[in-house]
Amino acid sequence: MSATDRPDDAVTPKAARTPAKTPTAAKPPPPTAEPLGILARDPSGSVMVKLVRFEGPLDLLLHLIKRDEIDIYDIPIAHITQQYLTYIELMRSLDLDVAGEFLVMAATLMRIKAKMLLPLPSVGEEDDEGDPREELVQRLIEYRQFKEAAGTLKSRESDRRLLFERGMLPGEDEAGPLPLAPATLFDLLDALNRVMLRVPEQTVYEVQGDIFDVEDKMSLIARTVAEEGSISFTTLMHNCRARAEVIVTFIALLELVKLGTVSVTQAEPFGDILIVARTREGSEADAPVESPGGA
Amino acid sequence: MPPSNLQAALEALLFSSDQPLPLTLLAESLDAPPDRVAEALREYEAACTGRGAGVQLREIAGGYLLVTAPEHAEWVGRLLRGKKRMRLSRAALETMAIIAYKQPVTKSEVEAIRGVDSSAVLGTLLERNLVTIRGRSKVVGRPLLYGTTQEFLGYFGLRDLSELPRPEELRALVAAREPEQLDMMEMEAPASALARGTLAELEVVAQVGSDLPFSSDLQHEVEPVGEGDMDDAVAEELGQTGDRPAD
Amino acid sequence: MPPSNLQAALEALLFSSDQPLPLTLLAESLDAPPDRVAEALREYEAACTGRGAGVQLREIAGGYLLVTAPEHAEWVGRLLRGKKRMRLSRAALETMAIIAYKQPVTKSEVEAIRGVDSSAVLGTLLERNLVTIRGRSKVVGRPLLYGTTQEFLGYFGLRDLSELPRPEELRALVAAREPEQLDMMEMEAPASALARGTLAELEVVAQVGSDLPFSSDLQHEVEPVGEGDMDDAVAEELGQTGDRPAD
Repeated sequence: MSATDRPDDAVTPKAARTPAKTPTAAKPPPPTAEPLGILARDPSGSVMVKLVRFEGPLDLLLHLIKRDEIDIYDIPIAHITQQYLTYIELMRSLDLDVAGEFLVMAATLMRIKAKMLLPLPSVGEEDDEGDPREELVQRLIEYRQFKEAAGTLKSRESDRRLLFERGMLPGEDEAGPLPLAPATLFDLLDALNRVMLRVPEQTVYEVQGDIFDVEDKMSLIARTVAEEGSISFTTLMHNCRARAEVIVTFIALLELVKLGTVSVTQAEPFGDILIVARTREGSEADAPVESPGGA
Repeated sequence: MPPSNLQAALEALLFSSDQPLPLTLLAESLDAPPDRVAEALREYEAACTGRGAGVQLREIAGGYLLVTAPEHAEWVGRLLRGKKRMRLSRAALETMAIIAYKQPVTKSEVEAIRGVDSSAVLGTLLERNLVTIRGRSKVVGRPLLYGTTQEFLGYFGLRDLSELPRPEELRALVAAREPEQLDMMEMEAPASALARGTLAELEVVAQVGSDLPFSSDLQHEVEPVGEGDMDDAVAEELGQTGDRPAD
Repeated sequence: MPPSNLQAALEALLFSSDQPLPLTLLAESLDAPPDRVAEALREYEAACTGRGAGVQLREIAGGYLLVTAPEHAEWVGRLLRGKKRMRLSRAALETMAIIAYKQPVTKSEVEAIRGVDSSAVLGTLLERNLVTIRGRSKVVGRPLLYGTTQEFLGYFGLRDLSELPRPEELRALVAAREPEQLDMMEMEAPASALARGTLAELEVVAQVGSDLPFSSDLQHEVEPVGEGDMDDAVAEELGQTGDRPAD
């Protein structure tokens, strides 16, 4: 950002499109070649980059082959390697993670390039390995086939998306989090059981009888829920140091539910139970937990 | 005893289901011989076309499914606004294609073809139930084998796997379709890259102004920049030089 | 601009929803004035009656809803029963998992692991032929021994028991799935009407399996049960005769 603010620095750049001014020896792509990315300044003034995303090294190579109208059976390895490395370098300079697979392929390309430069093996020196590009070409051809298959799947997907089956519900902003089903008393007790199994019965010596106070716990839960929107049952119980505290906390929770201060929800059967603030005009109709009764 | 008005009863059945209904299940439910039901299905399909219905009968995933006609997608889409329908990523489509053609196939076979780790994408497809575990390979390590599901057929609107184009047909199909759409990632250039000037050294086209193709579309579109302007443009964007002074 | 064929588009909208659609919502979605939509609704209703359709338009709860015509209720009912093939409950899956990993196993061993009475669930599994009687144990009381069947393997698409995925394999896959796709995943996955195990079910099975104590303290000497005695033995053990002896 700082660089762009200093027009003094602006002298002729080394754009790949202007090979005459490019001191690097690299062979430029044909003039028809599309760039792998675009640079632009967005209205706010920062420099933005659009970079083509590739699914992997084979995808990148196929793109370069297509772009530069290369015969896949006779790949100019030096050119393609240079182009390939250019992209990797571009990713790196943008601080993007370059996946290991890209680097492995870079090494493969360079190995092939080196082999191509070697004079033909003299008789008996090495078994005739054939064209060092052969294996890569086969991989590219196979990958290309599945890329094409993926393309046909994509168009089938698009076609299918135009067809709606019965019962697609309208609205209710289902893009948001999934609606949570109200948890039942049974779910709560079930969750309590699981917690009780984990919390060992232990004697906490210094503890006075009144340290676990239902009302304290009630205000603690209510405060947490008010401040954070929700707390998970597991987290709540995890903070308990003894079984007595678990039970007191549980009773406090039941009280709060009964008072309508909080409600308990569960995203899926046997999932964690979430304690959330009860909405003001919350529908009394679906009161999630019946009176705690003799709990 | 089959219904007195077989076609109307059939319509009621098709109508009540959001899943493809196999012929056998339809015949069983209607207490009618499968061939009569098959005939009624053909008649019903023709009737839908004939009256210009808003729905049409499709054979999907080994069954019959009533769906809205594609020309009404716009209106239904408006009604269902807010309901996101999933679209598979390119990685997912690639993986899906490999599994569909090579099943049963192991994860490492998929990865060998794609050239990249495919665990995440496979996990997603499994979770979506487009792919399922088919057992284990007998090779060393006995890796899990994957194959496609009924949901796969339903998701892509395929009657059965044989509806997938044969490998040799793929070329022509792909060539006939619109040109390749490139997936672009958009980001802000880090200051370090600008300072190093590495971006300009690569094949990058600079553009100036706010009327940039930096919209949400993912088209690989490049506006021509005059040769003369380009140098200036790149220079301005990158603010670097071949002989930039040390900071 | 409203659709060129308003009535067909209206049919598509009504079809795509299983909730009553208020006139205003229909008009909005169709980009047409409410009175034109109201007219199209009347025409559509008349057309349904006219052609003796299997569905009819109802005005319910302040909206319009397409429902199957009452005279076809019998067939729709049969279809629903036919479709309601097994989707196994979690209790059933747990029980099945224990049996799969520990077979041959007695009912009381299953119950000791699950912590709850499992007679009903076992009865269901036996009835669906996912579980079978393997004989009797030689321990006191000579309880029946249960094991999985071919159908169990078929349900999960497995060739043999060794193909049951190890829990850690499934966990790794599920953990690897792409997080950004998670939120979209749930939406379009309708409960499958197919009598085929889903990955989620398999996951439960594998999960339960992984939690099982894998000591071999459950080795049973197996004694065969005669084919004829089987039903009685099961009835007695699972208390399905109604006069289950007190234990």
